Amino acid sequence: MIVTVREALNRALADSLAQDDDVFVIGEDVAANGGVFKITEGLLERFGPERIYDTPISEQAIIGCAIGSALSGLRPVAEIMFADFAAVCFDQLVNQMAKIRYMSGGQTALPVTVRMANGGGGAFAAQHSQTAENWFLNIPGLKLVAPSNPADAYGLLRAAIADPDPVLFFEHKGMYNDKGELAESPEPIEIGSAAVLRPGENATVVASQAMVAQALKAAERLAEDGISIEVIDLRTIAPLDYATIGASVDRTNHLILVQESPVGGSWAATLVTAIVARNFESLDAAPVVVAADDTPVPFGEAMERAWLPDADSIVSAAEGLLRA
Amino acid sequence: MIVTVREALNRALADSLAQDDDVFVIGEDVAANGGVFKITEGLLERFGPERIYDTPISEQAIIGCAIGSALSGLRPVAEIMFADFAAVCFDQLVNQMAKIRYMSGGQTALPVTVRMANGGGGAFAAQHSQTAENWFLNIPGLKLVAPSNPADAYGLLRAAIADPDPVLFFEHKGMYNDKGELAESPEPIEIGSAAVLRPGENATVVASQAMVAQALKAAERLAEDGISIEVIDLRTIAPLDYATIGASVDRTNHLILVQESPVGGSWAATLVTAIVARNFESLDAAPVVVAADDTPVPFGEAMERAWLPDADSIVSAAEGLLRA
Amino acid sequence: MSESSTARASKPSADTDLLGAMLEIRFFEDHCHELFSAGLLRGATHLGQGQEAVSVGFCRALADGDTMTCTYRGHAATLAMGAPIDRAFGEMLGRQGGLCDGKGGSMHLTDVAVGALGAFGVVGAHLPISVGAGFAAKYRGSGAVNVCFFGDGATNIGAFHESLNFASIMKLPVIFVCENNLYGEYSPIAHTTPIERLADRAASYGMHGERIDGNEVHDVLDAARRLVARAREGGGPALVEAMTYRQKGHARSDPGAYRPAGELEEWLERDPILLLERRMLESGSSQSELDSIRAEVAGEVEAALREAQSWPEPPADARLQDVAA
Amino acid sequence: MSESSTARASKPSADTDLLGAMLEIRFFEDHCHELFSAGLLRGATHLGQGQEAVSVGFCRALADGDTMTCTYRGHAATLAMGAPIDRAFGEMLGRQGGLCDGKGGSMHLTDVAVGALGAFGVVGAHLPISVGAGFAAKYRGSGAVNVCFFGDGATNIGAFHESLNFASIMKLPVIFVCENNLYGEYSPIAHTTPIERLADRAASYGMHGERIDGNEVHDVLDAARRLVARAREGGGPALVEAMTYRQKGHARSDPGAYRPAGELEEWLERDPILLLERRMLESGSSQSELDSIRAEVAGEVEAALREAQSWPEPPADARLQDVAA
Ligand SMILES: Cc1ncc(C[n+]2csc(CCOP(=O)(O)OP(=O)(O)O)c2C)c(N)n1
Ligand SMILES: Cc1ncc(C[n+]2csc(CCOP(=O)(O)OP(=O)(O)O)c2C)c(N)n1
Ligand SMILES: [Mg+2]
Ligand SMILES: [Mg+2]
Repeated sequence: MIVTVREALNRALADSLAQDDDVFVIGEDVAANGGVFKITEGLLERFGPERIYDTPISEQAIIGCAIGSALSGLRPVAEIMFADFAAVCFDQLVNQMAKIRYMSGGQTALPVTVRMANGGGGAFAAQHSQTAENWFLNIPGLKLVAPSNPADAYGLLRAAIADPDPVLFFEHKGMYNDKGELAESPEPIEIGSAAVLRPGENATVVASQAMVAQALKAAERLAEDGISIEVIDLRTIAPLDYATIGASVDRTNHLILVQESPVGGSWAATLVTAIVARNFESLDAAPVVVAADDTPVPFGEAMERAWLPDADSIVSAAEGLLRA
Repeated sequence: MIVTVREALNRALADSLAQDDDVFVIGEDVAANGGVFKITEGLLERFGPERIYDTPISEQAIIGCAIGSALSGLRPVAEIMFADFAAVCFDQLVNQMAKIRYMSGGQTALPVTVRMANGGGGAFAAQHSQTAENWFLNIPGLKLVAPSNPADAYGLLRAAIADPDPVLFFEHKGMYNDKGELAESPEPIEIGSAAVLRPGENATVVASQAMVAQALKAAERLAEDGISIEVIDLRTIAPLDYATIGASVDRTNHLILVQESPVGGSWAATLVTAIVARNFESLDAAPVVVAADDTPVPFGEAMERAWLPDADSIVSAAEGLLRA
Repeated sequence: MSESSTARASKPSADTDLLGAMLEIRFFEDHCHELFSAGLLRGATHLGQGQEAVSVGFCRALADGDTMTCTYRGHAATLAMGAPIDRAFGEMLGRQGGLCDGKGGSMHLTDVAVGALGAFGVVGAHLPISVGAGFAAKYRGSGAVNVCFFGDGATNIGAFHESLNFASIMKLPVIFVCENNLYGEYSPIAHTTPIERLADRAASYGMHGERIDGNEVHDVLDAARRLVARAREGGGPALVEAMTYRQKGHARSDPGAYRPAGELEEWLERDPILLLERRMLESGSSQSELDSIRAEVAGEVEAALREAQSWPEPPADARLQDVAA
Repeated sequence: MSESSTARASKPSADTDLLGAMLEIRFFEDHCHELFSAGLLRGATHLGQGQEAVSVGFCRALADGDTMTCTYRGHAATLAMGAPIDRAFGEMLGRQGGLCDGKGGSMHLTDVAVGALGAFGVVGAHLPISVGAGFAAKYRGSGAVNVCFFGDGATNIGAFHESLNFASIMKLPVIFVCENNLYGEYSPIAHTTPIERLADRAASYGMHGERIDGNEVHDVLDAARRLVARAREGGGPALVEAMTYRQKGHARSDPGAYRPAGELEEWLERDPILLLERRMLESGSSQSELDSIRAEVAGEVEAALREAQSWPEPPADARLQDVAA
């Protein structure tokens, strides 16, 4: 069945709600109007106002409500719309949600899923376009998930909701209409496993979300020049799947990472550090990070397009790396 | 003159206040009681209530007040006490303060200094011990400063206050009583420059704040075994001083980074990525990150001590790296 | 300081001036709506047709040196402060010469030169920043006042609470203007807020609060003059709840399906421009006078748009500037 | 469920029980003070001597299944819920077998088994979490109630505002108990807050608010029973301002130099334990009865401390557990 990412996410929510009465959905305008990005459309009609909740514009209260209800055994799915707004409830996410299990000495599970829309390319400018997943990398206690296609969106969201730990679930706002195959009876997908999308010999390209399509496009073009690229979709930002990526690098001896984020404190920097430590002898050259510029996200079309990495920048990086 | 870090910071504030009427100090209990960490002691008496302000427990309002007054040409120095509390005003710091100059197309400078106390080792547990500087690495538009001794504390705080851009200034709460030399007429120290504290031949150790003393101690011990370590104090977390560190690595061919933070999304990961990219051919082995464990900061004494890197862990890392 | 900003400070607020200012905003936003529908305007576009009297009434009560902050729905307020129309269009279109040289876009119109300190995309985020502007005025003894515009929904976010408390305890010259347009996105305010009069929240801060008719520009102007003068003299902040209505959807192509039948029509009857025109007719203006104001402003706005459309995009490399000094 | 928690739910709240509970907390905290002074207790130590009646009065009004959240100054509330004293000491000391196996310490005493969901170190951070506990009770129709303790200073932080509004619009069974001890750290509440009665802030949320004498344990208990019953029956949340006083400094070795002369002495006269003892004497208890309660509780607390001190530290490797499932 061909569905959009939006449809896959909507179905994952519906299936989780149908399967477990402890699951509920909460966020701004997620009920009566199906969400700003229309991911929760129809859920109110199907599951009723006892399962699907609209809230005031109060992100701290939304996340706190999720935490407190999870402490009481529920399984909340909270939406905070644009991932940039994670900043207004950052304390709840990083100082409370991420640490409660630990500070209590393991007295409690905390099965909270927080969904949010990250990413640029839509002319939403500096406060509505960020890849906020990078804000959470130094916070032990959080799992970070970032799917790039309908099947992963479905499977990972099911897994996130079923997970006993807090999961931040990032949906790229530019990909909601992207289409792909979804099985008739799709299964959850394990959090923490990257996916090899295209096998290759000469270099490993690891990308996430919108950059995956760019990586595949670049691989296609490089193949015409006889360069064989292995493309890996990261899928989970924390914990990183060092095994899959390391094994690939051991074969290709070259690593390129692609992200629509600046380099500082990013998952790419984290991954480079780990792979260099684990697979140093396999590397024929320094890993290359194809990243966004070290600036906020600009509004204007040409500026934003140039800010974002694309297939061209990946092709150049690969050529630079392999012809060095 | 031998002074403590506390005294150096206090003097830097006083000198900046004396020099420029646009400088003011604001924060919780910074006026009447000289601050929880006693850094602002005596400022109210000397400069009066028109320059030194106590506030409600309202970190968003404190930072917003700093931003708005800087937009109006003032030069605020805000304190938010424990760096962990940066989480409750994270939006003001990362979505507003860091981006206003950019979003406005450069219409305005934003000379805000935000002081906060980071770091562990004092049994303050998970919500009062973090090295929160790592939360900001993926946010272009912020300068991050983290001194390790009285002279740097003085010189960098003067520079931060004089800087036209927002600076987050991290003071390690375990180091306020540390002593060191301060010149009679000390000068500002340029933001963005690391300091070589001990020259060496066999490996470069880069550390920040409390880890600098551990690195020096480790270098001392390794010297007894004939291993010569160059110790670099990072001093500025953003922008990183790639030139100084790269030049050192080009000579020593080995790099060790020491931080009291987990690896994910940290400055060490950022630095490894940059140095590997710039100095790959100089590296005889993969850089080693001596980091804290990937957990929140534990309370119990033995657990917290084990969580923190120390001279022992640096010595082991160096031996592992050089004898590999 | 631009021409219109100087004008704003010195000119008597004749009805023709008020009408012209509201029409300028209305036509500006109508053009934005069309541009968006035609695919010529990218990104988010939060329009405020029907709310013009709040911005115009308050900003007309300000003097040079006063400042203003607003939201993503901030075209009206920014223009009312005197930002040049062509440069505002330029910013919407992402052009070089736009107010922010194309870096900010619709949600972040800023013109510091006329006191428009910024438009902010995170709900509530600019209230603390207005506190800072008020703080600076008090610190310097400049007598300046800051006006802070925000929506009804924003009164439920933490930054609102911290800002009003902070401004009150410090007695800062900030007028917090809540434009109660009955909805936050698609949610009626009554669904998210357990009290009816948002102005009553001022009591939590020992602050003066009042509710006004936000569609009667003279009501707005009267309240604004009174409260701005009070703040300027050290009387401290105030919370004003201006009742109004946004005639378009929340953003972009939101059709507003959540509105009860007849609600929009009722409010269209109370359109602030219509109300002022009616009043002007009653006090002696002729329909042809009004028509000619309308035509003149329409022409100016149209010309400004054409001007802005003639500007180039900034070069891609411009993105690398303005991060730091 | 521990013995004392069951007792809490079923026993009539005889004065002896109330007195015992307050003494237990008082002695616990006096020991902590001594341990800290002797260098045997690491980290932050926020004591609440003088505020015991608030915790005891409220927690005695709860039933099994009810829950509580509190602050870093949360020893009293956690013990009042029925957390074992030895395990509470153990946590203060960072021992294995401490409530959190040594991972949390003084600021984070937690005993989920007795409904003590946690103690939180960031001002205001647990109010949203209490909202969630109330939400779960309503979601499940369990009839459970959550009590949320926080300080006067916390009423100025954003999370307070969002939480009360949210709880009110959703009619959640949460009692927000503001322990107004007159200071946030070293700042008198009047320096940071422009209104005198914090309970009045309930009006912003259409919520019931009241101020009570937090040092009269019976006043507290009466209010608590009434409001807990109301919340249990679906009457929604309430804000209670309990007037009280912390007899020690804010934390650690703060000598409280900011107190006006005589203030502490006045409040020591109104010590909640003293007030209850006086009342018991008036209604027929003998001094020797009171003395023997005191001696008995002192012995229990002392024994609990000795017990906890006999426990080992957790092994260093234990730090690697409990991050995730
Ligand atoms: C912190 C935050 N949460 C959510 C949003 C998404 N959002 C944008 S506008 C809006 C509604 C705001 O309503 P109101 O304050 O009444 O202003 P209006 O849009 O009606 O002018 C919301 C929820 C946001 N921008 N920021
Ligand atoms: C967000 C935040 N800001 C500041 C602090 C530092 N701090 C700890 S306790 C305290 C005072 C709190 O006062 P109040 O709410 O009255 O509670 P009390 O300590 O009197 O019980 C402050 C400011 C903090 N823990 N969290
Ligand atoms: Mg609104
Ligand atoms: Mg207090």
